[in-house]
Amino acid sequence: MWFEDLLISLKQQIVMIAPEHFRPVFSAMLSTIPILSAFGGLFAVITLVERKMLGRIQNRYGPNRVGPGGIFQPIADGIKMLTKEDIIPFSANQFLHLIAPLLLLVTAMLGLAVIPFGHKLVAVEFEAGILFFFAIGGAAELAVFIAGWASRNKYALLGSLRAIAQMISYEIPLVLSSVAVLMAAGSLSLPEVVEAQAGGIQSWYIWTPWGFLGCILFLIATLAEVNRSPFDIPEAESELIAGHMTEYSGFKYAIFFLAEFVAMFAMCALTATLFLGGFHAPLPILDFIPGPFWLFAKLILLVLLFIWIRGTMPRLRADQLMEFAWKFMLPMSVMNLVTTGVWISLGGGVFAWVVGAVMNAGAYFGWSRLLSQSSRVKPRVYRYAEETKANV
Amino acid sequence: MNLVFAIIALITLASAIAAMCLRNLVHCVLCLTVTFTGIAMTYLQLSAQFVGFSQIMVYVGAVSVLVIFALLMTRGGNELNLRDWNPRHWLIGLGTGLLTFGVMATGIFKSSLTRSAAPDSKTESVKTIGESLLNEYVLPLEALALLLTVALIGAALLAMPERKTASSPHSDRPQTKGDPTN
Amino acid sequence: MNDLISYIWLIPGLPILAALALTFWPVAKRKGAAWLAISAMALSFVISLFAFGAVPRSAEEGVVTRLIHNFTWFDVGTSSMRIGWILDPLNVVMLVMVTFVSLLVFIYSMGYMEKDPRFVRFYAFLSLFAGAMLGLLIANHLLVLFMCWEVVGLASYLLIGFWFQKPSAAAACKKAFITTRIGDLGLFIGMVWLYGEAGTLLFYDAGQGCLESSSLRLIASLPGMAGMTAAATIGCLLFFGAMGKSGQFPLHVWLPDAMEGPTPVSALIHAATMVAAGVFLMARVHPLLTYPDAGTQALSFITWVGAITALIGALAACAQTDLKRILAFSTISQLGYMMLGLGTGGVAVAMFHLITHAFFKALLFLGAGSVIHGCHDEQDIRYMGGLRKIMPVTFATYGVGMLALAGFPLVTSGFWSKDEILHAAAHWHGHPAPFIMALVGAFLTAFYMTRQMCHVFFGKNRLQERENASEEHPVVPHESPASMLMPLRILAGLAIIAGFMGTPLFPWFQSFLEGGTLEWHGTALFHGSTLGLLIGSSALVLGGLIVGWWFYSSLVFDPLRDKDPLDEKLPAGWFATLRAKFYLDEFYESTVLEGARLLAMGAAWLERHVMIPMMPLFAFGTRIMSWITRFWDEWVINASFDRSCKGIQNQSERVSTVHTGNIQFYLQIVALGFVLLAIIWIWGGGQ
Amino acid sequence: MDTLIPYLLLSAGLFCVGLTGVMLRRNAILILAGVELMLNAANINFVAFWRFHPGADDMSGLVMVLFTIAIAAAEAAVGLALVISIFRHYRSTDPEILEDLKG
Repeated sequence: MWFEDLLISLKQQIVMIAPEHFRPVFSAMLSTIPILSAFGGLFAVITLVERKMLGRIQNRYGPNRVGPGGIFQPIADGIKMLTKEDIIPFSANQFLHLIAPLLLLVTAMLGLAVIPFGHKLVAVEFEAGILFFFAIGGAAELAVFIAGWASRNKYALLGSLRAIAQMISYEIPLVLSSVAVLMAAGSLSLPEVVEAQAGGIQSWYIWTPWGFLGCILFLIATLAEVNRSPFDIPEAESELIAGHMTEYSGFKYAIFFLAEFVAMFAMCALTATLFLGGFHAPLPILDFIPGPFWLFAKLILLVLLFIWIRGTMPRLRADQLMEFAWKFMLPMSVMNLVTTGVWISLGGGVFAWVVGAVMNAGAYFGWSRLLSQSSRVKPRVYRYAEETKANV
Repeated sequence: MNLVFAIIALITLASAIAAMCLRNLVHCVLCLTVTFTGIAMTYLQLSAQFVGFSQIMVYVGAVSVLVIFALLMTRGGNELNLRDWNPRHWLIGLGTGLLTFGVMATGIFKSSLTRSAAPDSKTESVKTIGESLLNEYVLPLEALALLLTVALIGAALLAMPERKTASSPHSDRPQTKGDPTN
Repeated sequence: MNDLISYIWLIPGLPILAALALTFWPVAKRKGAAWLAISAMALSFVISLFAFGAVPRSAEEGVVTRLIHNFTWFDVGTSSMRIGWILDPLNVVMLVMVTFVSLLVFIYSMGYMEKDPRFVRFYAFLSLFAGAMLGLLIANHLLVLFMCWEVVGLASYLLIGFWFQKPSAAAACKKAFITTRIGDLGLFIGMVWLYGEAGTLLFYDAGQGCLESSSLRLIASLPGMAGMTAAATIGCLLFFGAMGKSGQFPLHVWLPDAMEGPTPVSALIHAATMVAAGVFLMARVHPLLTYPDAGTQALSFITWVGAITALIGALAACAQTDLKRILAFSTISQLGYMMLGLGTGGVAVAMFHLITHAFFKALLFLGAGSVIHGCHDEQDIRYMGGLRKIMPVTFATYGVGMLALAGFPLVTSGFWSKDEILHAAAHWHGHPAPFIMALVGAFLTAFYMTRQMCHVFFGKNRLQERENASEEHPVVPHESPASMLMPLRILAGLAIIAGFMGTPLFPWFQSFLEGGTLEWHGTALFHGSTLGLLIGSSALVLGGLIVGWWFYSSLVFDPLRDKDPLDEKLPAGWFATLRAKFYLDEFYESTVLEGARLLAMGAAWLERHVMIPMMPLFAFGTRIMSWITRFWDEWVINASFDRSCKGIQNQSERVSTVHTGNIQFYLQIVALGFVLLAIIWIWGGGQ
Repeated sequence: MDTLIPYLLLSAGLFCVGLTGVMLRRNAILILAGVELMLNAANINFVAFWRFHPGADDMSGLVMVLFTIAIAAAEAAVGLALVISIFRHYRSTDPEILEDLKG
């Protein structure tokens, strides 16, 4: 608490410096700039960590030339990106080509606005904060489309369409699995969701049967939503060069990269908020350590998990990916909602836990068995929007 | 009328007009998206956050993407075929639109309903919305759920490739248009 | 312990869950399916026992304490639909009885249905039935009761038609379903009426329920039909449902045919539990029938129907040759006794007989099943005989059941419960006829049961004399497996001791059901006519037994060769009438069905002989008319008409150019129309 | 000075733009887009009247908007599916081409 209070009073003091007319703007800037700079810094660190970790997983060193152990690699990368030539394809729409990466970055960063970093430490406190998060996330699809379409490149367009299809498909289980948490917390406001999980590690939602399943579904959907491996088909190098980013270079490419990472951070922060107790310490004794520390710790742990997954899992095929979303994720998340309802109506407790666990486990095993029975391995069927072009 | 609203309204209207006028269909849809966003901003202006975010989520996140997909699946993105551009037709259409607007505006200005000032602070509460959805409006809600299910299935069925009737894969589609002499 | 009431739904819930699980059960896992159903039933039984312990006894005469748990099912606008569970002495004894008999029948079926290919489905249906029946018992809401009632009917339909490959079974299940549905129509109308008058269907709701005095006073004060009060009319309508379900006189025809189902089904559904549902329903709504201002017509109606049913069932049972049909008619007869007891004596009398009857009738049916199983699916009693030595356990237990049904004095439960009914009927103020009919029925009961015993267990075995029996593979009867005999033994014990719950000396059962202090009535036997009635009915029963033995003893009578002694003694045609169940099926065939057929034929005749000859006349008339009109047309109208037609055509051609088929154009028109209307509205003084 | 008029004017303007688009465009998809615009214009009215209504706890205006949004989404889905299947059949999305039933 003390840390958050300190920050808030500090901010109030600083705002007083500004002339009265500019205070609202100044206050907003004071809220946003620390968040943006923190995540910018985190981006730099995580790119390095990712490359290092992937290197370890693949039995090589990773970057180790710039600075001791390669720790200045992000700076070198930044300089390289900035000084590269910015190429715009001849027939591309210049304005849209420029606006796409910016739009993507903006949507990714706007999501951070509603994440509570500590007690009362949230940039904008909406009553329907999580709805804002998902609404803004939906706009990212549009940015991806603009990027793909403005590039005037078949691969870019195909890649962006794939990405949109994937993002829309996985948005449904993403939202549904978070609805379970909202039902339990009884609010759409993220600070209240976090408050509902106060009191140490045992009151985190991940320990409930629906929270557990919901968290797993949410993480999988998050992977797909931010196009991380194993769901990185839209930019699969071997198939589509780099998807919607094919025609981008230099600083715009860097912005894409940054947007992708920020989106990932925002999603991880949301996961931590929804399922892992947000900024709460795992043990009440540890409350003296400030909330932002815990949130970032959880966030970084989740990001490391993502990197680990990227290092180990093979990429899915496009049709497998869609089938997984519609045939497995969606029914499971709906089932999870039912379980949550049962849990709430039973009022929690051991009995509710057992019932919920049995329902979810039964649904999981039953459904996956049914799916594995019905889908024997068969050759892939190619299907195009215009099947009979040759006919016309 | 405050400045923010004026800007929002201008952008919304301008992009709506652009959406209905531009030749490149993809540009049309992008402008449409801006319009939808503008409308959502208007909702926020009217302190209806929940509805505003729902608007963004549904229209910007889903409907416009849907429209884009439909455009691309129907060879959209091409320039509009203007082989029979008919200025008279356009003039009549525009005239009708303007007339309608004029009549509506007159009605708005003449009505006494619009004079009342807003209550100072009106906040929307998600809880109240939810409660009224499940109490007063539970029947419409259920009907809507049914409608959405039917729409989902119907849309999937409609957009499915037409079923092959004959065994030969090339004889399944009726020829493009009836005979040209008609 | 009082919060048990909120978990009471588990009693029907467990079997229904089991039924649900068995629906998806792999067909090959037969043992597991049976054990699942049995364990669910056993759990229900245990909970029922707890519930039995939890029901509070009231010390005050005529006041019954009830545990009630009402809750909101769903909201419709501002009003809400509330349903609830109830636990009172009336249904708790039924709960224990139903769960217990069901449990035994479930166990028994493991042996009986062993070789059936649809074993799992059988248990699913049985569990569904048991769950619905238990739901019916605990319902505190007439609509819930009605829903369970219908599910019970459905389960009965499915189980009668379980061997649907037999045409007779398929016909029987349809018949049962349709016949009971006729009764249910009355029940439904009564229910709607009750809801309309009382505004609620909850039985007990802290003074607001439809069986509590405030609504009863209202209903009893309203006029009904045929000069009765609304309460009596509703009671009669509800009784129609009970008539269908409990096989009362005009609607009893489905019950003998229902014996096409597997024997455990007959034991569970068509003897012990489901057919008792009608009696239970009437017992449940008994306050409605006995409310002081309500009039006694409904009760008299019930009494008369019960007496007639008791007599007719007993008479028909005397002449049947099918082992199970005899039992079916005896069930009808005993249900008639219950209704008679309900109408004359009240809830406790009827319920006492219901409980004892459930035990010994289940015993008899399970014993019959054992006999049929042992005789390789032979059901005709003329081909049995001599089974006393071959199936000793079955014989002993069946004998106990038979004596209980006949009402063998002092030691059997049937004696005590039937005596209660006779006692109540004797003191009825309406008319002496029901009492006399009941006495005759009691005599006949002893008689036909003796007849059946003599046929089945005495003499020598005649199974080899069947027409299709072959010399190489002699059909040898055998005793049944242990899983079938165990329930028989238990039920035989109960058929004896259940009667001692409610002897006049120590009427525990009556006081449990109706409240009041429990005392040892040492001298109760010598009050008024009690002792005389006891002796009289004992004499009747013994007489029936002796006459039966005299007629049918294997020393004097061989069923396959001799004519039935009753046939010889009675005037010609009487026996045939009895055997044909008073030709009631034929009667329905010739009235209801024939009526419909006649109607159709009449219509056809009218068509053929009236309408067709008239046709030329019509045609002629029409032709003349047409001549006249043609003249009128051609010379008067056409001249002017043609011209105007031409004009319209020309105009419409012009108009049709507007009808372009272009939606956008239409929309334009709509928009312009809107503008026009708005202009009229704005400048036309509208505000 | 804050009254309903600017909101209603915005709504009327959007409605008329949508209407004109529906009347004039030759592409079924854009016609659908125009219809969506008209629906949205109506929604603005709902929200504006809700905001200017003195009752504190009455959310029916917003509930209506939510219903409209959901129905409009369903309408868009079905409409676009129809357009796609029409396109498969006629190789065009021009509504004037659909005149097979014209006598």
